[in-house]
Amino acid sequence: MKPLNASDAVSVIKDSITRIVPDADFTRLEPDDKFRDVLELDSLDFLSLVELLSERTGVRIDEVDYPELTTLSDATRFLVERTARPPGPRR
Amino acid sequence: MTAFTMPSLGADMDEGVLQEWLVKSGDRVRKGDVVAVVETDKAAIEVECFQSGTVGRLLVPPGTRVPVGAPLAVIDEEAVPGGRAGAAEEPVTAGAEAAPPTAAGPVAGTSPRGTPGPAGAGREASGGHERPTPRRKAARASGPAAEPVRGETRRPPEPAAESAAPVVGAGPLVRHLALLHGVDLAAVHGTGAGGRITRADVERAQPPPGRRVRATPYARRLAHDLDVDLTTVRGTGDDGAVRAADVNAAVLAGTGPREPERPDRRRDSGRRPDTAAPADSRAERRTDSMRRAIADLMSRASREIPHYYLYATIDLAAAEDWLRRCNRDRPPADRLVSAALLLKAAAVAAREVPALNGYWRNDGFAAAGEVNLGVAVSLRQGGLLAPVIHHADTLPPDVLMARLKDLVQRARRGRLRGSETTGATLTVTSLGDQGVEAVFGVIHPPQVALVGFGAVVERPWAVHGMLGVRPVVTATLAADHRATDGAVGARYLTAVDRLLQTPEEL
Amino acid sequence: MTATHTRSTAPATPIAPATPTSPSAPTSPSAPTASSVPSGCKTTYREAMREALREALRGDERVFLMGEDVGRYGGCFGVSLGLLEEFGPERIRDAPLSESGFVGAGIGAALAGMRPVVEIMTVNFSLLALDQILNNAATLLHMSGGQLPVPIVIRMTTGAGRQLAAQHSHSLEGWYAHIPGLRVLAPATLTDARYMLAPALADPDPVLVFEHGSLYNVSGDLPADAGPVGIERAAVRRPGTDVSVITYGGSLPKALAAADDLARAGISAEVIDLRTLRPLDDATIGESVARTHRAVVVDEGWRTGSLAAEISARLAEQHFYDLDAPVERVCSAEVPVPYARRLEEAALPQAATIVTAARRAVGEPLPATAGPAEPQPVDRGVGGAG
Amino acid sequence: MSTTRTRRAPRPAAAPDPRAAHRLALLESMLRVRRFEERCVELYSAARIRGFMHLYIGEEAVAVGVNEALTDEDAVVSTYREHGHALARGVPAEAIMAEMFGRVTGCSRGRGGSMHLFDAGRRFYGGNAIVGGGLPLAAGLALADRMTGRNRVTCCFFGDGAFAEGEFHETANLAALWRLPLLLVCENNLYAMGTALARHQAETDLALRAAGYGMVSWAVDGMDVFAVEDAARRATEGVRAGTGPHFLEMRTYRFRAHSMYDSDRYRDKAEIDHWKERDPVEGLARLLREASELTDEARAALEDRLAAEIDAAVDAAEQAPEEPVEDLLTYVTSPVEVNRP
Repeated sequence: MKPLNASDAVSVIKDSITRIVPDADFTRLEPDDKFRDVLELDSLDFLSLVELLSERTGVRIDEVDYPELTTLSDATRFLVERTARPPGPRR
Repeated sequence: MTAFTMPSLGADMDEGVLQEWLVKSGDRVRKGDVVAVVETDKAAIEVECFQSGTVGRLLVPPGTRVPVGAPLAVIDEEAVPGGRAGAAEEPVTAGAEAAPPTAAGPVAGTSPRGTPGPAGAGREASGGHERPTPRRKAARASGPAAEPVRGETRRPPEPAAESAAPVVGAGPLVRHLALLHGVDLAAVHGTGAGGRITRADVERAQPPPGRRVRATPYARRLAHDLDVDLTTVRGTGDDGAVRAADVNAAVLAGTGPREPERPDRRRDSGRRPDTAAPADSRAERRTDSMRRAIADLMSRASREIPHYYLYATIDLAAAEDWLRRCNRDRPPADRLVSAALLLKAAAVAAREVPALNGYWRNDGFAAAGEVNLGVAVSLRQGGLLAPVIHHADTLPPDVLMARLKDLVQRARRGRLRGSETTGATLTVTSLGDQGVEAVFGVIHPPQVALVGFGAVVERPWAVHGMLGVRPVVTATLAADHRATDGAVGARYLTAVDRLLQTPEEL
Repeated sequence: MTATHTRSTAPATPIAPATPTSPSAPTSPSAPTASSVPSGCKTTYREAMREALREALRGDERVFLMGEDVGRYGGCFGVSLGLLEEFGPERIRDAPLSESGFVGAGIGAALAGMRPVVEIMTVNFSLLALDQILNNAATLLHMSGGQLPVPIVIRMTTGAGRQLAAQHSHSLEGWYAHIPGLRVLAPATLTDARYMLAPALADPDPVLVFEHGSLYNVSGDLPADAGPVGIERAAVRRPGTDVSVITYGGSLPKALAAADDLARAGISAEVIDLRTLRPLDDATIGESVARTHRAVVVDEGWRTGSLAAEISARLAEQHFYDLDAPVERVCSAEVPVPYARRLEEAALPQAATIVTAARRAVGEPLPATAGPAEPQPVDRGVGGAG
Repeated sequence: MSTTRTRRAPRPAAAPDPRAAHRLALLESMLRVRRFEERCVELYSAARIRGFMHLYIGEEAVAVGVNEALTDEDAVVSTYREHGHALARGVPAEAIMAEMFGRVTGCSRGRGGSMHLFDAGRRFYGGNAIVGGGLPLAAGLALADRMTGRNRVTCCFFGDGAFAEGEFHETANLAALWRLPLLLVCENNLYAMGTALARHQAETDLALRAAGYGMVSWAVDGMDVFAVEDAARRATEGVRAGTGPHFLEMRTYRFRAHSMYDSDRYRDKAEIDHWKERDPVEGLARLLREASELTDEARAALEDRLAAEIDAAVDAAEQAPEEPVEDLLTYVTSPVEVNRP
């Protein structure tokens, strides 16, 4: 896992979302919008997003972390913070 | 050197059109090889030459009408001393007919593949008898063919693929066929005399043609209009014939579109607006068609089925706790979502209340022997699919979850298989992620019930006289009053509730 | 015919008044509309036919009825009973058993300005008059460069089902429908029996009317709104969405019965009554099949070279890309119609065979048995959506 | 109708006797048929006329003589050997020739050809190529007259071959049974196509057999136009008087083949020559010349006139337009707006 800066994190998030919602339109998504609502991600989509982000960044994302992944800015901050710290204990 | 002339192919033939050359100058030909296609008033006929040798100049371009007897090409008989540069010779014939030394140079460039050998040589030896005969004719043709070498060099070089290395034991027609059908002659086992590759060998070696799909004309039309690849559609008609319903099902299931999601499709279409338009309009038609299909089905359901509706709000605290515990130690890929539990509960409840699991047909209800759960999946571009999780009641939640994820993903990518779109005995729809609390659905005939789940929300909840905040979900049941009465429906929702209180047993 | 049959009768658009109104047509003083069987009353196919004749005879002095036993006997099948008394032996003319002679005489009389209605006892006997019908009636107009229209109506009984064996039971209307220059009608309902004759008589060209023997006794209420009908269009006797059952004449009641059966199985059959076998109403047939995508053609004629074959061919020509199943034909067995009841029934199209064919067409070849062994594909029309 | 209708020139001044004029008119009428048919042979050989063509040469007296007894109101139903009947009836040679050329000006707009000449205006109902097929039709025409009380005669020509057809017997019975105003004229030329009468009929006295149906009938010398005319007048008088159908057996002979050409294997050359001695046209011409009713000059003038008439018919036919192929299907059924009689 390597540390991400904010801009890397944003692009990882957007890219991951695009994989799930190919025609996601980020121009109408403000940093503080709830992207699950705007982009209509259902629980399975969201789970996929978690999976992707986890894979790509190496960050462990638990269910309790889900509320951190509500807006783009929250999620960015979350990834930047988590990649800066050592990973938590893994199974 | 002799002339290959327009043959008389029938008593009434005076002239013919040289339709196509199957050889080019420099090719080795043998007596009996098919070298050209001539079109008469009656048919296109493959014509053979009567000399063995090397094709010199082609005197007549394709498309020319010439009288019978007119020279079409010059054929230089083999073993003529001073063979032209570039006139490749096959090792087989070289060894058999000509003195090896004269052909030594060209041989180097030929492929040793194939089965040259004594058998081939023996056969070729007989070909040698032909030599004196063409010689006689050559005199006549000497005029037009006076400068075969220069004529040859003036011609633009042929594509290297074929000319570079005439394959052992294959005549011009066979080579032509091979080129036409994309057959690599090197890989073909020749069954002719001396291992010679015959026409039949090439035909056998052809990649199998696309499976001829048995489909009705209307289904074909629909498939074309909706851009569905018929080979991907499972036919339910006579002998597996694809019928319109199958195409519609494929559209609804999202299987079979010829252009499944290509990530770069947008950019692609931007670059090629000519192809973009039809593709887009096809997509629109597909959407229209799905809309129409849904419209038809739902109208029919609404028209024919007397629905009754029940709902129950279910405490999900136990289920959510259980999920949380399960997921805590799992990587995201292995985690469960509450939908999986809800589906499982719905399926097990259906097994318990079989009167809701089956079909209304012929004025009567027929219970299904298994629980195949249709799962309504909304598509981003609009529309709805209901892929089926077969035997959902028997699947452990993990498996159910994996199946659900897989189906939903493939449904949205248009990758469902036919069997995954049919056979549902009960359908579940969940609009919880869209934020609604309850969904009162329309039954999908000939099924007799539809189960709906709303959003999991936190609500004040009294348990044992104590008020607390609990996650709850509103489960709804739309059921066919022809098949069941409200009491049955109530039993079903009660069962769902009960099952969700002991998630670990699901 | 069942009550359903008559109830579902949809009057086609009238194209001609029920009574010829040509100024030269001498009109009898009696009111031409007077009828002893007013609309809305119980009647039979036979009586409806008789009423049509009575109306025509009253309304136009040029009309006369000629045939074997049409007068004193009252008609071989009782259609003209009582007309002799009302109109006299000149206009209700018993003819010797000379089919060619009296059919030809009808043609000549038509050429000379009369409006003959010639009755042939059965279509089998019409073969004795085939020369006159084909070589004269059907060809004179063309052969004379348009000088000689032949306004004759030739009625005959057709079809089997009454154990009359092989020389009284055949359905040869398809042969006549082969012939340009003829119009061929097959009234199958009370309304058509009552009202097809008038436009047939108004047609300047020869019209053949085929009355299926099994229909004469069919009784029911002539619909209250029954009135003049056209002889151009087929009629949708029962609308449906899953399969078009195309038929005419004596097979119509069977087709309607089959449609009832099919409906109970959840299959919605549209039943089309051709009414006019020549010229065929391609538009109505095509419109239906383009909707249902499946066709079952029911024709009591023999399958080979039949009217059903013609319709199937037209569907293949004009609606190939609409077809979602091979066109099904339900025709008579290729056998001279036998006498014995069981054999005769087996030789003819029946409601059950129509049902079977329709089920094949919609892809549900077997009736559902109790409890499907495994779940069937969810829906015939569309699949998959929840 | 009288022969004057078809005459194009004034009567010769040298014939003040009206009966002589009538005789000349008969000659002219027969000669027109003869010359017309001869021209048809030429045109057929030159492939200008195609199809089946049956010539009337030798039988002219029958058509011309019978026609003398008919009025414009009467109807004629004929056979496929009907050029003579049509010409005698007054159908213009030009319309017949154009028909055989397949032109739009033909009397059937080119749709009938030699065997199907029609002229509704002249009540000439063809032109029937089914042996016996015209008989029931004629009975119907007569029936209509009877039912409507019109005092008209329908005259039906048919050959001895028709005696083998059921339609003759059905019609004879019907006509007699219903006392129809029908004149049945059997042109007994001794051959049903190529089969001699005695080889196709057990009883060859046709008049006798017709009498068996209960109608007045007798045999007539069909090579004698006066005999034919006389018989036809007497028969039509009977018909008009309401005594029912009459039957005339015209004993005649065709000099040429059944159709255009045949091998004549079925009859002797001597037989043909024998009958040619009784040529009705030349016989009458000889008679008139002997009676000084026809000079050689007048005969020549008549021949010239007829030749010119037929030339004009051929010219007109050749120049006449053909029906456009787009109109192929017209007249299969009546146009919607049809002027019904």
